[in-house]
Amino acid sequence: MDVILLQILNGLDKGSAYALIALGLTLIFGTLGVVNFAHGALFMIGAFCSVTLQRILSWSFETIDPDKTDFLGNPATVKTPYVVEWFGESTGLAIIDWSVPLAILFSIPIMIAFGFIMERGLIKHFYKRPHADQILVTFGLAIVLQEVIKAFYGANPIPTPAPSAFTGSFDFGLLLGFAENTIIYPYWRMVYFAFSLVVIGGVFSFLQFTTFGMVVRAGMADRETVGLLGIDIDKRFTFMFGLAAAVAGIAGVMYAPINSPNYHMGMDFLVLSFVVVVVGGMGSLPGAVLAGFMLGILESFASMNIIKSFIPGIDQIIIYLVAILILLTRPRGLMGRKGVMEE
Amino acid sequence: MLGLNQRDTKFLLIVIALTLFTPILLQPFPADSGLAQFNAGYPDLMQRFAIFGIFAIGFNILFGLTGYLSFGHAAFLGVGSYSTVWMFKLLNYNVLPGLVLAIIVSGLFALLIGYVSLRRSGIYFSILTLAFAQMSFNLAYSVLTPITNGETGLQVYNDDPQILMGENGITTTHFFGLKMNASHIMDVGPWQFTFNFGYYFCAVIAILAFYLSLRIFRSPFGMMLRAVKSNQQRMNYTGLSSRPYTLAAFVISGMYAGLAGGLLASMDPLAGAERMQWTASGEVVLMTILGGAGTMMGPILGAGFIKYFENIFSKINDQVLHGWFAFLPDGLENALVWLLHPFVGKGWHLTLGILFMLVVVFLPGGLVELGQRIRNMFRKKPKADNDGSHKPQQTPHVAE
Amino acid sequence: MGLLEVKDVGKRFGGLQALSDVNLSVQENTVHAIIGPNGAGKSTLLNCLIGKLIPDTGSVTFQGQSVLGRKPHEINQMGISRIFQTPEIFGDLTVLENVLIPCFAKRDGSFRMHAFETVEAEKDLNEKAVAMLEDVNMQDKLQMQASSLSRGDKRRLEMAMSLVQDPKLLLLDEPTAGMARADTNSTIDLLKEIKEKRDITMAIIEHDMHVVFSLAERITVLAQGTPLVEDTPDNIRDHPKVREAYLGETQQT
Amino acid sequence: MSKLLTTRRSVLRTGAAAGAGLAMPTIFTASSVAAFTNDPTGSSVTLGFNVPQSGPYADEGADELRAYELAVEHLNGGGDGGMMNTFSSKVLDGTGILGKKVEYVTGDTQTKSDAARASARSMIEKDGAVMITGGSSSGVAIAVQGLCQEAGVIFMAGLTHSNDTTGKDKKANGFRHFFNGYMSAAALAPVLAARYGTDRTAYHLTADYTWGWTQEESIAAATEALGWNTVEKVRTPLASTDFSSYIAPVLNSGADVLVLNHYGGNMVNSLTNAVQFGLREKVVNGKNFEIVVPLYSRLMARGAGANVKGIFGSTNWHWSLTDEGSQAFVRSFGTKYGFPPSQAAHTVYCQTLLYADAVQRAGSFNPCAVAEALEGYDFDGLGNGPTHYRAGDHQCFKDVLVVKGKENPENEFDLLEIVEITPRAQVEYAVDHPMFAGGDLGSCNGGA
Repeated sequence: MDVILLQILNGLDKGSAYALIALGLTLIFGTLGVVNFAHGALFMIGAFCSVTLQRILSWSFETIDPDKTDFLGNPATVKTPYVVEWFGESTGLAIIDWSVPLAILFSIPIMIAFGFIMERGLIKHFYKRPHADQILVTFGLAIVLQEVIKAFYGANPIPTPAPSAFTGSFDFGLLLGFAENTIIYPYWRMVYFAFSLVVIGGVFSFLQFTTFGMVVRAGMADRETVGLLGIDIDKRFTFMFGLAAAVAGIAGVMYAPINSPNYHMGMDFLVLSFVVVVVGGMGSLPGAVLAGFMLGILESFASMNIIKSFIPGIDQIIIYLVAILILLTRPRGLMGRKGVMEE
Repeated sequence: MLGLNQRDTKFLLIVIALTLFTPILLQPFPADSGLAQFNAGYPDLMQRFAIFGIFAIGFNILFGLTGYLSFGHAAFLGVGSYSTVWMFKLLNYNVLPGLVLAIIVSGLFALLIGYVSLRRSGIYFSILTLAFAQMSFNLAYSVLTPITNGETGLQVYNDDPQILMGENGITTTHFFGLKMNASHIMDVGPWQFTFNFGYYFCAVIAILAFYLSLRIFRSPFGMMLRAVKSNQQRMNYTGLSSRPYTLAAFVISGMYAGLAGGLLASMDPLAGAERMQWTASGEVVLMTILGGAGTMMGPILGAGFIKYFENIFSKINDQVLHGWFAFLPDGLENALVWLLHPFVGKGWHLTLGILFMLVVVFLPGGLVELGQRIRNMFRKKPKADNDGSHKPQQTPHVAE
Repeated sequence: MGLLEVKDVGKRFGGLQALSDVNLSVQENTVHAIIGPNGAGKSTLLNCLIGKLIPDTGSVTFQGQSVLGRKPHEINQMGISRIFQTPEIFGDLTVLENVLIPCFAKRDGSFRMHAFETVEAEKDLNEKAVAMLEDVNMQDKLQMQASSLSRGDKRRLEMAMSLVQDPKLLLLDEPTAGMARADTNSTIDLLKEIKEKRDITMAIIEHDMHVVFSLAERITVLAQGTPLVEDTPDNIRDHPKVREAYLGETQQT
Repeated sequence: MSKLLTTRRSVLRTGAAAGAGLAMPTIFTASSVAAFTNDPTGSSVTLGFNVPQSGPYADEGADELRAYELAVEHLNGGGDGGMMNTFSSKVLDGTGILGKKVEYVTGDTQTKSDAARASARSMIEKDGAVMITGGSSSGVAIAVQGLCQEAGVIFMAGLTHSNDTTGKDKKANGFRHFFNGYMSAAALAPVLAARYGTDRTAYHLTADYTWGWTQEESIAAATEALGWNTVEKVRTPLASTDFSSYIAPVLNSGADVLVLNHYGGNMVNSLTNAVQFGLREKVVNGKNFEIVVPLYSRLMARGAGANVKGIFGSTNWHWSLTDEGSQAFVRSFGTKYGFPPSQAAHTVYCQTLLYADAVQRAGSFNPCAVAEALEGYDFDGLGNGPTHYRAGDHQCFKDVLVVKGKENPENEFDLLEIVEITPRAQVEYAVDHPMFAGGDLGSCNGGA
């Protein structure tokens, strides 16, 4: 029982990352009809916003300390971050410590601007083109983006720790009457889960309760009719692209402490997030979220020793296996609409 | 000739000529010149051109004709390679049994995956094929290691049975005694050309594969496949069942992939699991779209383009750049090297990504379109039809 | 006994009784129209005829064989050919190929792996297709890509695709929907011409009265999912029930 | 073993088809021309540096390339000579190898065996490379080693830690300077026993591929021999990025040590996750919970940041070593590039020097002569103390470093501190040790 609860917790956390990426992917697909293979790259860029802000905040001036030597035996240079110089030791270090949450604010304008430029500069020329062309161009873009990141930040993962207030883990087991240490869960992951719920809720209520959102939802259902109403749907769709980029971006920002970002993390997530979107049903936002959480939880269950001892290697294939089973029993995924992307 | 009309015959002859003279055509620069870096006429790369050409031709039979975008074709490539290496391990280094088995096994595998995946269309089909291929890859890398040798890749060991191997049997891959790595090198002035048996073996098979695909494109079967892509509903109401047609196309293209995989293993007897990864499946998709999906020549061009970048551009390092620009003043030399540095060597992916975008933005028909545009520039009067590298829907049929 | 027999067909979607007690018999060599106002169940009935929907009750037989639950290609192979509301053709293919495909389907059945013959080598079929296209006056457009045809030509091409299979029954689903009056008239002429040249049975589902009265020999009026009356055009025109239920309505639109 | 004939640029110039150059195409048979593959006949010799330039190990590949360039510079008489001055063999004189200037070509392995072999083949077939070296993973090393055996060139392995490279996949043309899983375990286990006691229960998380398995087998055997228990061995998919579902059950299992048989990105993520779960603050069985990372790479450890602090592992070499050779190398590398070299850089630098030295001593580039010169060779001054290249399996034997993540790093490169230099005798094993059994070195292949 405790094991199952533990893996549900793990699954929710994995699932929230899948759900956030799939949400943005579905927004772009649903509104613009574009298959965006660069979406994983947007997630990666978000994570690197964390890295970048951390670097900016740690911007330092160098003084030479004659007492210390560097690896070559020369007098060492000591770096002092400007924020420490300006705000004093404790405040300054606290600012650096909190760079990941701060990066959310930092990344939103960057990601929205990035989304705008991407949509206006490239994607809009591909609305009428076959999906295969969209795949090729966005895949090319994804390669370019990750190579640029690699050129600036190298190929190795870069540590971006969460604020020290969130280190350690919480013992759910004690709370529920189990023995100590049976169900422990890191604070930051709880934050990530809560954060993803807030973002998902935010996107849904935005689409549900604002006129802007209603128009976009109408446009997702039938673009031409909305166009006939004299509403400039294109502008709103551009904004939706920015929004989707921002969702992917902040998902990446908050994910950075969980796994140190590297330049190919986007590609690692790309295939999975497509599977999630399709299992959820193309163009269905609730489907994407549901599928994200479901696959996350199933993946966690599959990694349990007891299950692996029955079916060796099940954790290697569980996501794909589930995807196949779902697509064979439900032709359009969990909540897909008819006629979307079936040609 | 050979059941082809005059124009197609001419086209086939051109392709045969190009293929046979590849060792010369790909070696345009004298061996000692700075540009020799761009020569591609060495056996490994020429073999890869032919093999990935076959892979892409086969993929095009499915994607180009029916429009079904498979994202898992690399699985068949991998299965073909594994089958062939197993034949090496069990029998001997003769490639024939391996290739035959590769085609059979990949065909059966394709039948299985196709039967299930073709129950869905569009992106649902793509994801089904992707899921099957990723499952194959993940398992091959881990729990199937006894069959696939996992991370290291399946290879032949000295203690393998090799029951047909005689006392002094040949220890490299061969075709009835003709070794794949046997080469003849010819010097013509400062140029040097390498004629490699392995390449010609692949080339002959590639020509056969191309010829078969040409026949399929022109056959009633090919027409039906195009009908699937054009309007599947209409096709069904015309009294045709589209599923067997798409399944047949899927199996044929799976067999092409298996053949390509078998040839890869025949040229270099090691089968790595990464051959089945989704990036490998994506690569053949990119090759086909980049070259021009649905055209005869496009996929081959696309395959050559990507393999050329992978193998030639990745080897240009700063030392080479400095070598090229050594004649310039130092400042300028360094500036140029600095400027080019991000795009070559370890930056070859970047260049490839940029070129993907440029091609798809400016040449919607792929590289084939570039060829057509260039030809049209030279030919003032554009003919209504062209000599082969054309989209099938433009093909006129002799009516009388 | 008619070519197509619809017996006691009923179909319910959730709370809506879309069809009930539909009985219908399409006689050989007649043009039989099924008319009715929007929501009368015409589309549902059509979908039952082509196997797309399986009715809750009743049977649909063609030449004594049930069509229910059959796949579209099986229905076509039985000899029922369908004309769509908007012309359904193979847009990427040439006009000639569009007509050749049904020829192959007629000769070879629903699937045949003829991968190593050429299309050109099939002299008989080519001749048959060209002759058919001459019949619909499209002999000079053989090599055009079908998607580049005018709407009227697309309709004629579609007719050619159906007729070249010599179907026993031609099922027309609002063949003039959304057409300009001139196009409608030429479609009527085309159908009349076909009727004159061949012994063919047609079932037309239509709500344009002009089309129906120009072509039909028998008319079934459908209202609220059930046949109101079946008779000759002249009788239908004067039928009080029909006037009440249907014609009055169309004159307003 | 029959010989493989490959295309040889060098042959071209002396080749049979000279003259008018339009000889009838004939297919060469094995013994027709040169004595061995790519015999350098001009004034220069080409080496092939085949390293990952894309993919997860690209940074290690880049560091390897830097070391190669440095080695070539030193061999050709440039720079300060680096470890050439401290190397016990003095036959290298800064005039290249056998008087031929050293040139090199580079390629991208992409950390895929296929791509690595394609790249190596192009170096052999197109560029006439007489030796191939490099790599940052065992799969690639084994694949390329097999290719070099068939093609008849020497392979000087880069970073490869799997027992198989000089075990069941060993080849007569391949040589490994780097240490391996068995040696890591043999060095690490006593240190762990000394620090954490002999009454420990270990939980293994293992990357699910060949390297991971050999590593897990080695560590489990070595620690069990000292009294530890192994409670569970769990395989994790290579593609995993989030290890939470594997780490969460660890505390429940009764284990008090977690062994992470992961490398590269897997290691960074699993270690980060484990620390996040607060495992290191826990007390199990009355003992502090501990984490062990058997194979450390300083470059990769940077990715885990502060999480490595206090965590034990082993490494082939570290820049803070104070022997003469290491210092000379760090000085020369650091002066040129501005940061200290990684263990990958060190090992490939050594391999290049060792190859050059062997050729010089053998007086020939012939792979068989070179192999003979390397087999059973004893040398010193390359940073790991007295070292022996064993003839039986072409594995180097030298001291192994046990390290732990430094608590208070002085600079960004100062991540690991050396806990113990395990003497060579303690990590040696017999050629036919069961963990290395099943292979066949074969005989050297000179190609033509």
